[in-house]
Amino acid sequence: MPRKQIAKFSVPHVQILAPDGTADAKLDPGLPADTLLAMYRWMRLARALDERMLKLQRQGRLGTFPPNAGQEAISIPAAMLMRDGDWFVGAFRELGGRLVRGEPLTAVLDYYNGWEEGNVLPDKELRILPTSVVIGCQIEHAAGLAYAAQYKESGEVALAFIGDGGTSEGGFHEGLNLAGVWRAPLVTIIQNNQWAISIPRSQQTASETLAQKGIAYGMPVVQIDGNDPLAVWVAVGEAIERARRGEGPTLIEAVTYRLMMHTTADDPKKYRTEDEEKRAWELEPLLRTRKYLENKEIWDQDREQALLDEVKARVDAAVAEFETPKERPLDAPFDHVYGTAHPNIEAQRREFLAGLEGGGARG
Amino acid sequence: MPRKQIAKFSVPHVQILAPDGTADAKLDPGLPADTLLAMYRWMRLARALDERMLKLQRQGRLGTFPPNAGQEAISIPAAMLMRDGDWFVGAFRELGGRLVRGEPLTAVLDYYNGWEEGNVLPDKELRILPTSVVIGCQIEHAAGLAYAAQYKESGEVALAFIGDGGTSEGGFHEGLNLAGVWRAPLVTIIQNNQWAISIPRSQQTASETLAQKGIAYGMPVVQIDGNDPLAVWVAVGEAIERARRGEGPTLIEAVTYRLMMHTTADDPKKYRTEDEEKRAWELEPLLRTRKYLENKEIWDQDREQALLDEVKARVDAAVAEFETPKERPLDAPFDHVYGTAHPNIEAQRREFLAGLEGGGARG
Amino acid sequence: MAKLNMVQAINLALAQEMANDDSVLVMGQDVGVDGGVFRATDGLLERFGQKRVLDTPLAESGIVGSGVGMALAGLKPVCEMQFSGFSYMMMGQFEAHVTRLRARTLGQLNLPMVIRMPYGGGVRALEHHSESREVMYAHQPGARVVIPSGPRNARALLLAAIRDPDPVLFMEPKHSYRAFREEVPEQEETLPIGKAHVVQEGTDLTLISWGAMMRPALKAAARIEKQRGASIEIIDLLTIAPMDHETIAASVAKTGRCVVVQEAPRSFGPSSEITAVINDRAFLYLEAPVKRLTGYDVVTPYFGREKSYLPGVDKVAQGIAETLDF
Amino acid sequence: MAKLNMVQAINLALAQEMANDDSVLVMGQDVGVDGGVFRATDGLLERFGQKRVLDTPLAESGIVGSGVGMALAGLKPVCEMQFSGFSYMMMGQFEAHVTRLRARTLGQLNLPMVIRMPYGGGVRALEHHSESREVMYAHQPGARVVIPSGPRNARALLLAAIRDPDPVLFMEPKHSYRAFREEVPEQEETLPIGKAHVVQEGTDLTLISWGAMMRPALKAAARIEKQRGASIEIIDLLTIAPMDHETIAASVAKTGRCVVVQEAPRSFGPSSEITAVINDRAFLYLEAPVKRLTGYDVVTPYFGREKSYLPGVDKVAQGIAETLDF
Ligand SMILES: Cc1ncc(C[n+]2csc(CCOP(=O)(O)OP(=O)(O)O)c2C)c(N)n1
Ligand SMILES: Cc1ncc(C[n+]2csc(CCOP(=O)(O)OP(=O)(O)O)c2C)c(N)n1
Ligand SMILES: [Mg+2]
Ligand SMILES: [Mg+2]
Repeated sequence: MPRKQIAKFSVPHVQILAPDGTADAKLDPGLPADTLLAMYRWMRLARALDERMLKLQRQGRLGTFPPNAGQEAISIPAAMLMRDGDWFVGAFRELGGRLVRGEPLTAVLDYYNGWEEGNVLPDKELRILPTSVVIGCQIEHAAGLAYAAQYKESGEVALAFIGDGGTSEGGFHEGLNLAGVWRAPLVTIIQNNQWAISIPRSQQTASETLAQKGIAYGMPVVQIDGNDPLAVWVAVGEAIERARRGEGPTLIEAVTYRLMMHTTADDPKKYRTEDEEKRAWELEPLLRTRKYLENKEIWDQDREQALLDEVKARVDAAVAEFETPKERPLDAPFDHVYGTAHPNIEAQRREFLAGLEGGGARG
Repeated sequence: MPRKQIAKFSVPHVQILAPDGTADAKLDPGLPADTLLAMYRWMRLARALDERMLKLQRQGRLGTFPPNAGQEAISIPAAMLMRDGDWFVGAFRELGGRLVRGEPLTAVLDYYNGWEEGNVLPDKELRILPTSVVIGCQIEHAAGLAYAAQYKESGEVALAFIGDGGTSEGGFHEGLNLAGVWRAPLVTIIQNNQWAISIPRSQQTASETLAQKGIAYGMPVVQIDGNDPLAVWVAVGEAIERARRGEGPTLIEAVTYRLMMHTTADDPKKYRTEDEEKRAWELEPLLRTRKYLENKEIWDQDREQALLDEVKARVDAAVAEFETPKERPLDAPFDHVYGTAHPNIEAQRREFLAGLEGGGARG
Repeated sequence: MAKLNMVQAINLALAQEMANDDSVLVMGQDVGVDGGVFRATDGLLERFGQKRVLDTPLAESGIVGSGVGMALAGLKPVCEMQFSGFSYMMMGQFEAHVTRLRARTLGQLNLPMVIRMPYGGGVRALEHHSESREVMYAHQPGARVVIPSGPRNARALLLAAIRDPDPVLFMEPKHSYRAFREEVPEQEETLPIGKAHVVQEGTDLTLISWGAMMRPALKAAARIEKQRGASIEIIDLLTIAPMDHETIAASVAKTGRCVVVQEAPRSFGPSSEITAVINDRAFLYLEAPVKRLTGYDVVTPYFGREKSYLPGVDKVAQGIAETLDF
Repeated sequence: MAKLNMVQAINLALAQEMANDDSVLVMGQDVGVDGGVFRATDGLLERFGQKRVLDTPLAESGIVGSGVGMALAGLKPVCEMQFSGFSYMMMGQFEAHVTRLRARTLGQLNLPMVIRMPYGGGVRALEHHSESREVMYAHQPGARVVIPSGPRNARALLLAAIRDPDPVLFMEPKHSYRAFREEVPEQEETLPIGKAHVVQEGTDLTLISWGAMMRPALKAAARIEKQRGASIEIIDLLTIAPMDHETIAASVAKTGRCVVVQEAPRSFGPSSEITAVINDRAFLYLEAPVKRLTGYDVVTPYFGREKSYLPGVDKVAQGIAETLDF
């Protein structure tokens, strides 16, 4: 059928820092050394916490959690680009970004050990939303946060994350469509780590890229190498600036790999080869960032060792604090059903407390 | 930011029959006269029923319904292209297509007069799904129907419809994504009639076209003039053939206009100008189809009058039958909660019937 | 004081609170130019502009989900679901976030938002426009479900809901939208969320209802009072969840008999909960079983058959009489 | 006969019925290569192939909605929601279609489909992995909600559900998945949907529960029987909706006392419905109020606090004792 073409689209791809640590000179944003070093430091800290959490979990000292290894180069640079007042809206694999924005390590540990206390921030103005376990919802929240920024003409932006799997949910669609219609200051980053538990990217959707899903909402799209912190820096930076200028939302696909199990309850051997994993480890972001820093001669083995010691000490301290027994009233949930006390809830609290005393409620 | 382009897309647009009744000679599919005449006859019948329903509604002889005027050139050619065994999955503005597939006029009238009887087909193998009032759901159903066809290797296809407004629903997204992953034989037609009640197309989504939403699911897309039955014929025909050959789903945007009110409960004067409506009436499909037939010299005023008389007679007969009192047990809903009788439901039926007798249930 | 119907009273509450408080906005399908399919938001766009009166795409989950975001950012969105029958598309957001964000953060975050939606039967509408499913929401911890029964309490409760730091699901009995008018004071007036209203005191029987069913309940009570000289205490629930156990228990402890009138299907309906509360709190006072007059456990019939399925005055009167005679 | 746990029994039912009937297929997130996050569908992909064991994208509404389409086309999909906490994303499909297609077409169309999902607490999981919200489904006319309590009835009920011409929501108490084993006959065995099971006859008190709560209920009953020589009739509800009123009423008419143990939040929970049914059908036999031992009306706490929130043996035993002593 002959036809005239009425709209054309393309999906750009950006990689700046190659796996061997060399940067494309034309594209390299030329970040100051202290920024680069801070970025690498956050990556190391996130990795160290992640590794420790896995150990704690295996020792029965922590609950189920989703390891982040391999995805540090996405949320960390993105979070570093944010300003006070911006909203950080994670899914559940943005450990590094959360730390950058100011979430305490102990909060992360509390959260994954079954305590709501882990969602309580030192200051709510940090504007880090709690983990959205139900996938897709957070994109709708982020659209609303972005609308509110627009409403208040505050110049704030919302930065939201979702996985490759999450793009199939209705909430992704509805949230991005709203942001598009509103031209709201929302930057959405798909962390395409190739897997949604056992479902490979190829079975998640038939689209050639995930970035192109943004075409459906009339927004600029870009696919980047998500193991490349410089590409993330440049693409997210551009998107944030566009959003701040009132030019609307952007969808970014960051291509990466989930190096570890989905959560500690998962066994990837059921569905993928060790060979695939091994190849992915060769592309992982910390390695190439370190090489880049070494090439720039602002890093060496001594400094690396000092950093490893430093992050280990921070993690040790956090774990120690986390494991210090705390006064956490068992009846706290009764305090937070509603903002004002209600007699039904208070009656049930009395019943609950009486049961605890009698040992009844514990079965 | 310099970048390499990794994927390119474009949205084609097709119009064959211009509003003045002239066809693009290169694109005209050259349909046989009897097909063209049958098509026009269906269009006239649908229009006549639609107009009569509006009168009946205004006289209190029918409930609320959504007029179809202006959209006949979409569902009618599409339905004519279907085969036995294919599934017709409408939203609620596909009157003509339903009639083509074999839904009785009386069923339409019953349905809009508050009787489930209107959903009961002469033969369920007609495979016309009941109206899906809840917008978006039907696309998910259609994906499943298409999967089932694939499963059975039956060569059947599913044809689904949705409005421009409906494209914003999560169900549209999830259904089309599934169809894409499955490469299921599904043809989805967006009837872009410019309005979702009072929301104009421009406020529904920021995407330049609705067709391009299919890019998100990796499927071929096309935008057509939905007031042009020849463009519909060609585009839907191609898509159906592709689906039958096992080459997967297609998304078609048919650009049209809702000439009347959203439903009889709506007043478009609240949100659009009469001028806009007047201009739309000039582009409406029956007019241009008639001109095309006249240009081809297979139609004239006498035949037109004869057809008008014929469809009027059919509508008259249907209305008469519809208005003939029928035995419709008030307790029928108790029969169809489950396929097997359940004592709770039977007990409630007795209570209901006793209330009817005592006049109690009627208040 | 003006005589307003319920839609006008709702419109008044919205307009007043938008005028009072810049952070209040309304959003939903057709709430702007069209003024809402029932005209509840009529005139707000002209008065408060596009930024505060948002005509949204068709996306129930998106409307509520983005409303959550706005509320987190300190706005007070009043989200409209065009009909409760489409609200199930946002159940994920409601269950996972609307009801929980406060608890999740031990009170650090809260959601000052309202979700309004028309519900219930009796208006000869298409399928999915007639259901009463308040329990699907009310059962969820953290949910607050409010149902007004008349123009004046609708206005007062909606005002309270918007001002509340927590979310409120505000279900409007569409059958009552234009059914009658009441004096509604221009001056602001609120009613507490979580409190039932004793419409009339009495000693022989407690009659409990809410929403559109209050009308047949009141008529039936008047009829029986006249016929038999019975003294009936009438409770308008107003808030479905959290339910006002005190008012119910105190009343039934006094009367010993109770009839509940509910439009929703019987099984797992609010009247079952009321029965259970009475069982807990007033068992020893009961002189007759609690009578539940309800919709049936059948899929809501289309409007051709609908009327006979709604509890009406005769049915309620008969139920009251039977309970008095038990 | 093999000793199986509940996951294995479910797996057996699926495998057997897929072998019996080519139109049965399973679909959901991770049901294929991974065999399901709880391994309920383990081995099915290898045995029945990709066409019949569909690993789907993340799309609860899409899974159920396309399941509706498949069922309309004569297939028998068994859809898995990975956790009940994510099932609210498909509430629109459930409310509008799963429960209604039969009624909508006066029986011309029907949906032979099953929606399986793990629910309930006690496994130290993340948020949204611990809730019991069966009422949100059970209240909807046309819904059938089945909850097994052990391997053997899980297998038998699932087989019956798949064979049924109507949809069944099959909620699996995940705490019981691996908690204990039972002899499950290799040979096919079904149980009727809609019938409760009298686990043990007794004369002094009726104890009703379902799902994972059956275990503390049974233990508490045994303790009280031993302590006090009381004779307790124990009912395993098995089907939540439509509920087996006959069995409940007959039992309470005999015993005059009833305790219900429920994991779900109290208000508007199944035990409220049971109380109302007893109020209707056995009021004059009641010697004590029906005692509801339930979860609380608080947002489900994270697992740090979860355990104290689940009804346990002591609480049930105490409730039984109090009801006997009333
Ligand atoms: C709505 C919803 N459905 C299902 C799940 C269960 N689940 C948790 S993570 C996950 C896979 C997510 O994949 P992806 O979005 O790619 O994120 P990743 O885990 O790779 O970071 C699933 C299915 C969920 N949390 N929410
Ligand atoms: C899920 C859902 N939300 C809201 C509605 C109410 N409603 C009925 S039709 C309509 C507008 C539909 O617009 P569109 O999809 O463009 O179809 P059209 O009416 O133009 O044919 C709305 C909002 C609905 N039926 N379903
Ligand atoms: Mg992933
Ligand atoms: Mg439209």
